[in-house]
Amino acid sequence: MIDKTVETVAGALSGVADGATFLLGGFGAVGQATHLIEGILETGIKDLTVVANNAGYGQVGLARLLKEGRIRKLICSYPRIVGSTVFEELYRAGRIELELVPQGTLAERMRAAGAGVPAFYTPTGVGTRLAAGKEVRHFNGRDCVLEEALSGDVALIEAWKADRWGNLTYRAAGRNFNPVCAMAARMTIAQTQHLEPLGALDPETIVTPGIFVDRVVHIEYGSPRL
Amino acid sequence: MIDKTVETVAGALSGVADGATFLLGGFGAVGQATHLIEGILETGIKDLTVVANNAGYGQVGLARLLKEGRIRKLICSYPRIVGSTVFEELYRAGRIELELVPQGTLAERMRAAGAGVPAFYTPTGVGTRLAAGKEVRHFNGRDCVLEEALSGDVALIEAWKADRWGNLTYRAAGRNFNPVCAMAARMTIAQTQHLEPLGALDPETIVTPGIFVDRVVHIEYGSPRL
Amino acid sequence: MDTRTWTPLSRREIAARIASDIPNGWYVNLGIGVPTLVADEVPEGREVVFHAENGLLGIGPAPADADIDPWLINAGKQYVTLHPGGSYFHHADSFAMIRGGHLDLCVLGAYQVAENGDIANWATSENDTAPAVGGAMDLSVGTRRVWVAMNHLTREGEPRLVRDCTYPLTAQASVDRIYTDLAVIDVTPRGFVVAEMIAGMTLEQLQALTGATLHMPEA
Amino acid sequence: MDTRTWTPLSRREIAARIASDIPNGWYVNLGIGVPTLVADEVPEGREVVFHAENGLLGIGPAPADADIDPWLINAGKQYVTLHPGGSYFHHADSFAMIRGGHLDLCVLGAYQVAENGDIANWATSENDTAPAVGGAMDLSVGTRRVWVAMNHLTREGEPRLVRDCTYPLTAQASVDRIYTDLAVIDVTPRGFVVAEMIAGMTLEQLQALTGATLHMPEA
Repeated sequence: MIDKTVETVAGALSGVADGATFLLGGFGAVGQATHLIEGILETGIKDLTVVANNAGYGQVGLARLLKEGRIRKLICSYPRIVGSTVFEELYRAGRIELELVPQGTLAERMRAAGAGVPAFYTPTGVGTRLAAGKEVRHFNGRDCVLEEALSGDVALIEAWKADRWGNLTYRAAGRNFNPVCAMAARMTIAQTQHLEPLGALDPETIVTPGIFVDRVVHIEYGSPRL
Repeated sequence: MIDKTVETVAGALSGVADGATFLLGGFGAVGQATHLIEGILETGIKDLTVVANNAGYGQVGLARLLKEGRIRKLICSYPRIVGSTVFEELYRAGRIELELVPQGTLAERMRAAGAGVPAFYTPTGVGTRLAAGKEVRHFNGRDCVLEEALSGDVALIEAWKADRWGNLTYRAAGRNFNPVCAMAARMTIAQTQHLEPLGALDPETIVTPGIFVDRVVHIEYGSPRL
Repeated sequence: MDTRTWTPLSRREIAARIASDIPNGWYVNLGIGVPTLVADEVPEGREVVFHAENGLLGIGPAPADADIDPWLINAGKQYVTLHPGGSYFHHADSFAMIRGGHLDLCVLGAYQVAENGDIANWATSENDTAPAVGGAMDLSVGTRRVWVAMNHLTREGEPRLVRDCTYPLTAQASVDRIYTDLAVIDVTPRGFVVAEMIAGMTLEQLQALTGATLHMPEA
Repeated sequence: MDTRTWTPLSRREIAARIASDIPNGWYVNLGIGVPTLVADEVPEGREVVFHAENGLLGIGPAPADADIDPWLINAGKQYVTLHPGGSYFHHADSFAMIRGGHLDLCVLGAYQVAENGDIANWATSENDTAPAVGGAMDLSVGTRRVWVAMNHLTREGEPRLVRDCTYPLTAQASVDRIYTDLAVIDVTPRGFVVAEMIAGMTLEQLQALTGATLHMPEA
């Protein structure tokens, strides 16, 4: 029998290690696996690389990890935190590395990693400082830059419903980067608002099939705060 | 008001032209838009390039187009027809061009076209005759070939449910190439078993959002035959 | 004493001017600021489908406080509603729509637009501390048309329509049309072409407020 | 009179031998022919999730005639059922699973396997009329493990385990293990290593039926 559920956040995070690359779902406060992200604090691991669209929100989750100095490098499209200046302070002090990536390129690089595509060309960023040093090539009358796949050791994602096979659905804008991160990590861990019996999720409406998910922890995490 | 529905197959196909590239959804008999494909016969157009996983099935749809000599080139992963030898005869006689593409590369090339990615690298096919003449490049210790996006003038797809905005769902294995073709064509035409009022399709379960669909024709096409 | 013979458009008037040019049935992404206001100004009887980078199509009006769904936000992180016929999808699919040319239009704010269509709208210097780009670069290269909504001048009175952008570029040669508080200007192979000026404005006056040559439409 | 001291495994016995090596929880794609039979031989108590290229995970047993869903076929175009917990997805996502290394295993038939793991399983000559490849190349390079199920010899008595494939390649150096009617053979950096032979078979006899050197496991 396949049972990917684990009882606790600590159990869900067992085995994570210093220096790991984490892919975090979420867009602003919505769809961010805050309980799992805060669980990283308890593990004590450090020197982390974090891939996330934003640098967190408020004083929770990623913002706390930043504040506690656990993160060596952030790969991000919009490193702003509503209600916190912790990232700016670290960045100005030279205490964190930033790789700024256009939002669509960030999503596509993770999707490529998940799809076994090591690199692709995109018109996004051509002629801008974010493409500095990147290979440029002409396709159909248009310059494009070469972008490489972006994979992670661990993805931390938030689902709305899940089952013991790790099948997931999301809620509204909570979907965002979560299905993409799930594909791109060697280990994908989901916190889910609802845990359903196997077969309760309609096979037509499963967004992330369980093949992309390794561990599921049931947390009634409530509503996102904006 | 947006209303993408058209009353007839002829109306759905209006404007298609000689020399066009058609992307056909379907895998075997399931999910193939047979009524639309047969509608091409009535339009009289010829010199077509067709992208499809199979060369049709039985004596209908693509098999009929082949038989009537309308197709100049087939881009395909598995050009076999159960119950027909028409493709083999044309191919042996040198009367049709074949570009054989691995199934995953075929899907990914169309997805790339739909996603604005002009080209990507893949390990599939390296060292085989299907990669002959293609650029090979090393990523992470592995040789990969460069594959270009594959777009079409018209996609003909089959949906299970649709609404007037062109939102689509599919049924079971009828999904297959249909959502991918929908993304990759300049004009996407869907035949749908059921037409629903706007808002009747759950936004969480729409597989192809209407942005990828131009015309919808309601045809109670029944069940696929194997 | 203000000797100006014109009254600049308000933010809402710019938004309404833009909305009047959006035909029924277009798929449109709106940036933050004035562009966001465009959604409320769509003329009666037209259906325009609004897209957000974070995986929404068919965005409806802002909800009343009592009707807020905390999971339903747009890319500007504002609460929104979903129109019947709307749909949800993930970020890779959302940017496939953008980069793949499926959106008819994006309306963006900008710091500067150059006469060849270059746009600068994400960073104000090469040394920005903690720069943030979001989806601006993808939108600028990907959608079928790029319209810019901005004031004609900076707060300091400098022209935002320029020969060459001095701020870091978002994308090269991508803007099709500019809606300012003073004019509507097309970006063409000839450069900036004045499509429309507000009442009381002359070409000479507008030229004096613009950092590159303004052309009149060919007859 | 047949002087052979062994009885080759039947197709079903090969399938059962393979199934016995698949642990609980693996995601597995099965090719047509003998590999398809593996699904019916999974030992009691193990959950194995079967994948089909045409967008299914969690394939269950074949349906009774009365229970056929005409929309529910596998990649071999046979009617199937879906296990509770199964899901549907489109072809690009399906091959993302394959090429992205998310499947633990594929089991394929083959014409030839070389001692370096090269596999030939899609065309029997360089000049095949109307060649067809399907998903074989994607599966061979993409899944974490590739196991081949085939008879040890061709109908004409030629070895299928060879030094170099003479048929057109499906993929280079991708096979991990071969299950034949006579033996189980690992493909290792040393070449072919015999993991198991059927009762009554000696290494000398097996070597005589094999086109490349057979090694014994290191102690």
